[in-house]
Amino acid sequence: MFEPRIVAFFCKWCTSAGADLAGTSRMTYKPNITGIRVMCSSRVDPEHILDAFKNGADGVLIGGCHPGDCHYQSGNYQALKRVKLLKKMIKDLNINENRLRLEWISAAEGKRFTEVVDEFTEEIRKLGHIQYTVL
Amino acid sequence: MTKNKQISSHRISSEDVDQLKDISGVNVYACYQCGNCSSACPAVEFMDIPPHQVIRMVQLGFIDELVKSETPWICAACITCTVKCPRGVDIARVMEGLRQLVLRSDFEHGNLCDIDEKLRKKLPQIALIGNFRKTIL
Amino acid sequence: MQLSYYPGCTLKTDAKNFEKSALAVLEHLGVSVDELADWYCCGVCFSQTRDNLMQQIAPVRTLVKAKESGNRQLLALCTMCYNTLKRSIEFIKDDAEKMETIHQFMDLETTQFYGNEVDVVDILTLIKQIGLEKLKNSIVKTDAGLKIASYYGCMLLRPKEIAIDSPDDPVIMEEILASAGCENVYFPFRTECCGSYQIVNEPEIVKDRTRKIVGSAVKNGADLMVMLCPLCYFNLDEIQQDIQKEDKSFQTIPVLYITQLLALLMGLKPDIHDFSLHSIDPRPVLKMKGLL
Amino acid sequence: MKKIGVFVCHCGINIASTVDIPKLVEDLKNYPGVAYIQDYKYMCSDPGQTLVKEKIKSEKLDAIVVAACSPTLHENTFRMAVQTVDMNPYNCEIANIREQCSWVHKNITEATEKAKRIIKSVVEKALLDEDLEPVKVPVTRKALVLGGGIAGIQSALSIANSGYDVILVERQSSIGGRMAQLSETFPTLDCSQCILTPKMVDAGQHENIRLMTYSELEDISGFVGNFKVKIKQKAKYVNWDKCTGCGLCIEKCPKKVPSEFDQGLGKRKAVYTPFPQAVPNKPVIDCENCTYFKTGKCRLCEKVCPFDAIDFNETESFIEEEVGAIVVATGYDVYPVLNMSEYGGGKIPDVIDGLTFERILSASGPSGGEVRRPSDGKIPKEIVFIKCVGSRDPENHYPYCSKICCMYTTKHAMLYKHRVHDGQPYIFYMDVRAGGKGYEEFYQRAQEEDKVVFLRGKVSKVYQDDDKVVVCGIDTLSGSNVEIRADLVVLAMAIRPSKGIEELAQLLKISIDQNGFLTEAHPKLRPVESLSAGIYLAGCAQAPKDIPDTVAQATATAAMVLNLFSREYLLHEPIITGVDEELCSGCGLCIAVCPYDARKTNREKGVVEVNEILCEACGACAAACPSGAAQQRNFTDTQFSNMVKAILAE
Amino acid sequence: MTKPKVAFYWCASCGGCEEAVVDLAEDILKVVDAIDIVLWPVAMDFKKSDIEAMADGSIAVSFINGSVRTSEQDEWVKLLRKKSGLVVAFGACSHLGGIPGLANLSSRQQLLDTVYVQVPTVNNPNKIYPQTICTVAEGELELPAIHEEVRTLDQVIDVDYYLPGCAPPPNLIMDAVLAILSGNLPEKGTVLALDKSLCDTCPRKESKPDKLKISDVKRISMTIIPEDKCFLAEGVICLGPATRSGCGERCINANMPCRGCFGPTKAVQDQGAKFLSGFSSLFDSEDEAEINAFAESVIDPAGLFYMFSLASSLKAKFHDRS
Repeated sequence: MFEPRIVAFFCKWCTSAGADLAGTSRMTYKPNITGIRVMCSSRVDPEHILDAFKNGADGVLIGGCHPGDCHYQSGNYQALKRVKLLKKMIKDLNINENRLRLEWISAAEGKRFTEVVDEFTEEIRKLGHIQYTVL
Repeated sequence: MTKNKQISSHRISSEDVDQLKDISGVNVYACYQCGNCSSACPAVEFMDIPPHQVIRMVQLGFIDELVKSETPWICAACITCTVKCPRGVDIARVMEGLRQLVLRSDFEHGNLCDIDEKLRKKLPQIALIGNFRKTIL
Repeated sequence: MQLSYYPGCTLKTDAKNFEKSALAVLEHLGVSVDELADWYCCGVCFSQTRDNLMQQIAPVRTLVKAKESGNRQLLALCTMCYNTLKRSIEFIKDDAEKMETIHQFMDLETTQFYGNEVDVVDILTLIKQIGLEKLKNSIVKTDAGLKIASYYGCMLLRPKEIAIDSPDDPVIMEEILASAGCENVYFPFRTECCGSYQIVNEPEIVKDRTRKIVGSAVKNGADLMVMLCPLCYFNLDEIQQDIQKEDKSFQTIPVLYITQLLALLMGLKPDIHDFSLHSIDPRPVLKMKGLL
Repeated sequence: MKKIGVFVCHCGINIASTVDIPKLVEDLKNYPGVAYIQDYKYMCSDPGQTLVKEKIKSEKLDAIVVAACSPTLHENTFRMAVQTVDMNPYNCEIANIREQCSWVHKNITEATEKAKRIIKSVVEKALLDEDLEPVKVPVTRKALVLGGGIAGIQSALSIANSGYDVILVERQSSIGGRMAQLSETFPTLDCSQCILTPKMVDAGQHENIRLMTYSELEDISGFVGNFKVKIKQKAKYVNWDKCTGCGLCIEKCPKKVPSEFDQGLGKRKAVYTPFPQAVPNKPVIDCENCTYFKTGKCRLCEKVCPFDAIDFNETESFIEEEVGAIVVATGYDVYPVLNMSEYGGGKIPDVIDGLTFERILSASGPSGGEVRRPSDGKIPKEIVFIKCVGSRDPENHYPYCSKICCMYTTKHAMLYKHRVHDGQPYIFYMDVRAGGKGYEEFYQRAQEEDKVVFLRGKVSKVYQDDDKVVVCGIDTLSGSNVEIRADLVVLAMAIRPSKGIEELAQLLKISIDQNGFLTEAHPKLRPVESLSAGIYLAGCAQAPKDIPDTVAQATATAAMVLNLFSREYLLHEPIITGVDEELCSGCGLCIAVCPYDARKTNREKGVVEVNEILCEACGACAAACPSGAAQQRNFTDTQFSNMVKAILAE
Repeated sequence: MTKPKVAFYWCASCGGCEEAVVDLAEDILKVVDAIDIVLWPVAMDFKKSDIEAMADGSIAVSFINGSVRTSEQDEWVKLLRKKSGLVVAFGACSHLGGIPGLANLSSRQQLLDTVYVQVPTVNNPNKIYPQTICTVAEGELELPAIHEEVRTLDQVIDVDYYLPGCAPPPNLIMDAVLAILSGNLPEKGTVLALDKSLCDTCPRKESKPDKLKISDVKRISMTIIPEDKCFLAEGVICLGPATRSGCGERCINANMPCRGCFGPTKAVQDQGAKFLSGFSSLFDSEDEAEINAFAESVIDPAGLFYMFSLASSLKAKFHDRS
């Protein structure tokens, strides 16, 4: 079975804490995802996301605080703006836009964290390996 | 209004309520029962159900009782209630909606022959036409 | 200033004196109006349903005619007409879908109407637009010492979207009358409904209202009551006699259209007033104050 | 290349049971940059920490990666530990292989592979981590309190009593605020002035409090711990250094004007103190009404003053001060009755607001506490109170509940009944909100003992009829319209933040909500902080509240201020986003994304500069920077790029 | 003393870079005086065999413009690499991939279909595509093959320096030539232009508000742009903040926003992604529906943000359409 490789960026205050909660609660989820902890989802640069795709990531997940809950007031909206436009652009670059996902997961949503990860992993699995040629 | 009434989710979100909402376009759930509409209504003394209770009954789905009520036919569409409402509920439109519910079920409320003849001869057109616009579909 | 004029049904019959006096006053103020060549009933009572666009065809037809006339402003003297036409515009403007549906019902009209091309105006606003100073200068009877109760009724004030002034505390009539040299009498029921078309079904409502409104104006010392709405006029004038029949202590007060009073103050010839149309004869008061 | 030490924790069996630690260690041994790797059963234990410290020294490690539990738990532990062996704490990184790996995966091969990816990516980060020092911010241990009502007084006294200097700024010539205007207070009915004036005197005499009345904040710059403020004192025309407050000038002043303190019911002079117990008890000349200022003649006050304190040439003056913290306690205004035309507000003299009724009830008020109505001085026998006037009315006025009206109106009706035994009070209400200690009992007492008639419904109209004020309302409980021919009508008007709050908020760079009240940092957990560090909120400027709540919140602001002052320095996370001036072109794209206004263009140099103290290290600007000049320290683009590659490397 | 041997070669390019050399005007005489041109296909006739015959490293410097997308270009650049001491990627196409690099947004087959079949003015009912082998009376001819991907010069051979721009401005060319002649050379791999982005030298920088925010995106063709206002502040997409300066602001002075031909600054790998990040941050809204509408209003983001740097920024060609 194709095992997708997924890079994730989790904000320290909400999604990473939510992932920790999933762990503390001994929930399980697919191991295809590897997270990078950032201070805020607004730190995630589209350059980092494309870096992941260029290096063979089959999917990229970004987790931030729910709207209105951002530790930095508005960082999650910055992430939202960037991801919206980036999804449009990667489609033109011939990358399936569903390989990129932004989710709001709070520190209390351990269960939701596992659901999002499992669901995203399965979606990427269906999409298969990302296809590209190194120039 | 002393009889026990059964309240149920079925009644609260019945088709009648939906139809009334469609006709009037009013969000009756903004009402917090301050009674200002009734307090300001020039014809409330002639009504069997005061306007604020009409809104309450719509919230609870008591449409079958409202369509039997005289209140919508007493209402003169002066819009005082709407202007007075602190919550932006357009009560006058709800009244129109109730009239329409009745009229659209093939029931006409107004009748030229019922009018006192002496009065009829004196009445200006706008009184007669206005009345029929509200009582005949 | 050139504007179109929409009379409506009652101004050609029971409210002839309103039309005649209003047009005379406007002419005296240097404004001529073009009566729409081919007008239809406005529908009288604005339909408050959201889902039935058929009801809007009557007012829209008239508005189409107004647009065709080429004048931006359309004067509606009758307040019922004002209310219906103005609310129709509010209801359809900026809603292409509604307009499209309404146009589909109208075969004869070729002009497209979108809602923003015509401004419906009432005579009070128009007079203010002409200028209170100009009005003041046109008054010849400046020392009549009249105490006037201005009655607004509903149609010019409600709902808020079409109100010509504050729905709670309007001042436009008082401003005009003050400019014309009258003393204003404030009375608490000046914006309350007269009972409207319920005169047909429930005359008792109108009786009750008239008793309150007139009673309050009299109590506050008014010589005359003025207004603009032909239906209010009928209700408040005609019903006073009925009340007096039942209650001898009830004190009546003559009711005039505001334009009749202005015409008198301007010294315009009295034959435009049709005093025979009045149920409570205003002539004794007017004579006493030297206006006749 | 830096020498990285990797320390893999078993966490008992918590990690070791799903991650094949020997294989992990074997596979990572040769990863570029890994100079040393060791596993241990409990890395966070004392022996574990000792092991880490020893190896840092013996292996001459430049940075370490501890592969263990979530950084939330032990990042601080290990960062403290490495400092003892002179490693910069920011060279210590945690790889979370427990919560985000061993606990959530079952298959050993998969979990081991994932742990490897996690550790490799953190090694990549550590390779480029720089030594960082916390940004040290000095603290000026002096507070500024804006507003001299009960909130400001309470806050100032609590701070001053702890030994710190406070500047208390008040717009009026005396402190005291709204509470000084009140008669008795609910639910205990103790006299408002009796409990307030001792506190006013305390504040006036406190050695640590500098009172600046008749003054306003003019300008502010700086940031938490280091604000620079400029305060304007308006021209008083009375030299307060010379004035003893003897009151002779007031006595002789020939000009009388309505007293604002008495809500226009009583009179004051053109030279005046707002009320007899004023603190400071020194007068000012109201130049708008002073005969001399208007006509050039009079100067009676000047003649009678035994101390030569009148100075018609005085001008406004400014002082500049440095403060470390600011408390905003600017209070509320009453929504004017003029806005209620349907209730005859402003037209009918016997339709008044609740605050005016407080003055009527007050023993020190214009009628000496006798209830007399404004129009003709008659004692009202039928009195109507209307609640929610302007409040809870999103269509025409304000959508929010003003919170205090339920209780004070009940109190009004009760006090009225105590004064006028044969009078009848009525209260029109929509809901009675009596949540508070002793409040419900108070409300019950008004109904049972004082026979206050509560009518549930709104009043649609109020009009004058002869000498009566007719109130047309509804009692929705009986379903009938009611009419009361009253002698006096009291409107419980909405309260809103004091005039000028928008300008003040703009000046302080704090936000206001849709209703104009100041916004707290978090509605539940940070209710006394503003969103700007070092600025705290107390009283009705933040939301409508009664005296107990105000005092509690004001005391809490003092706790926040003292907490700030208890520190020698404020330490600020150094992982801020800096600017490489060699690369920055001053394009400014980073500026608008900063939620803290920490970045500004230096137009002269053509670059963006960052205020490291304001920066909270979210990194939004680093992502927004299109030229790579803005880089978050230890979260650089290169680090992320390497981390991503490490995760994806086969 | 023998003059240093210099080669100019062109790959997939428009010819503008050749023009740029000619644009040196009188200065070109100084250059020609100082060097010995051994290859310049646009101006003089040399044979490939002439170059092959030269000793390895005997050409002092080769200036190569254009991106690499055919087998012939591939052979030529490798040959020149072997024979040259220094190789300079000349102009945006060889530096970044340039406009030809945008071909990487499509497959070769799509491109051929478009050019040889789908274009309305083409009449090719038998769908005849260009072939590499062609038999004519004289025998079999071999034509170069078009690659599936377009590459920058440094994706094919080792490159020493980069002269950016579409085309490089004469002063930068002159500076580069003089530096090479004098042997006064910077670190290998340097882009021979300024290090800061264009905003640094932009004549409109003073018009930029303190806080740059936009509420909608305007298209140049449908907007009247004031001649002295920052394009971004007006809502017009300008790649200035993400583009290396040194071009002489030729576009800005012609009231056209920057399109990014100088490529990113040295701290940035991916010009398009970086610009997208900064640009989307400008949008002044926190409403999801408005943000969606904003994203939708940016027409062809890939084409705009990567107009010149697609091949160099992405370093990969994706064909992940599913």
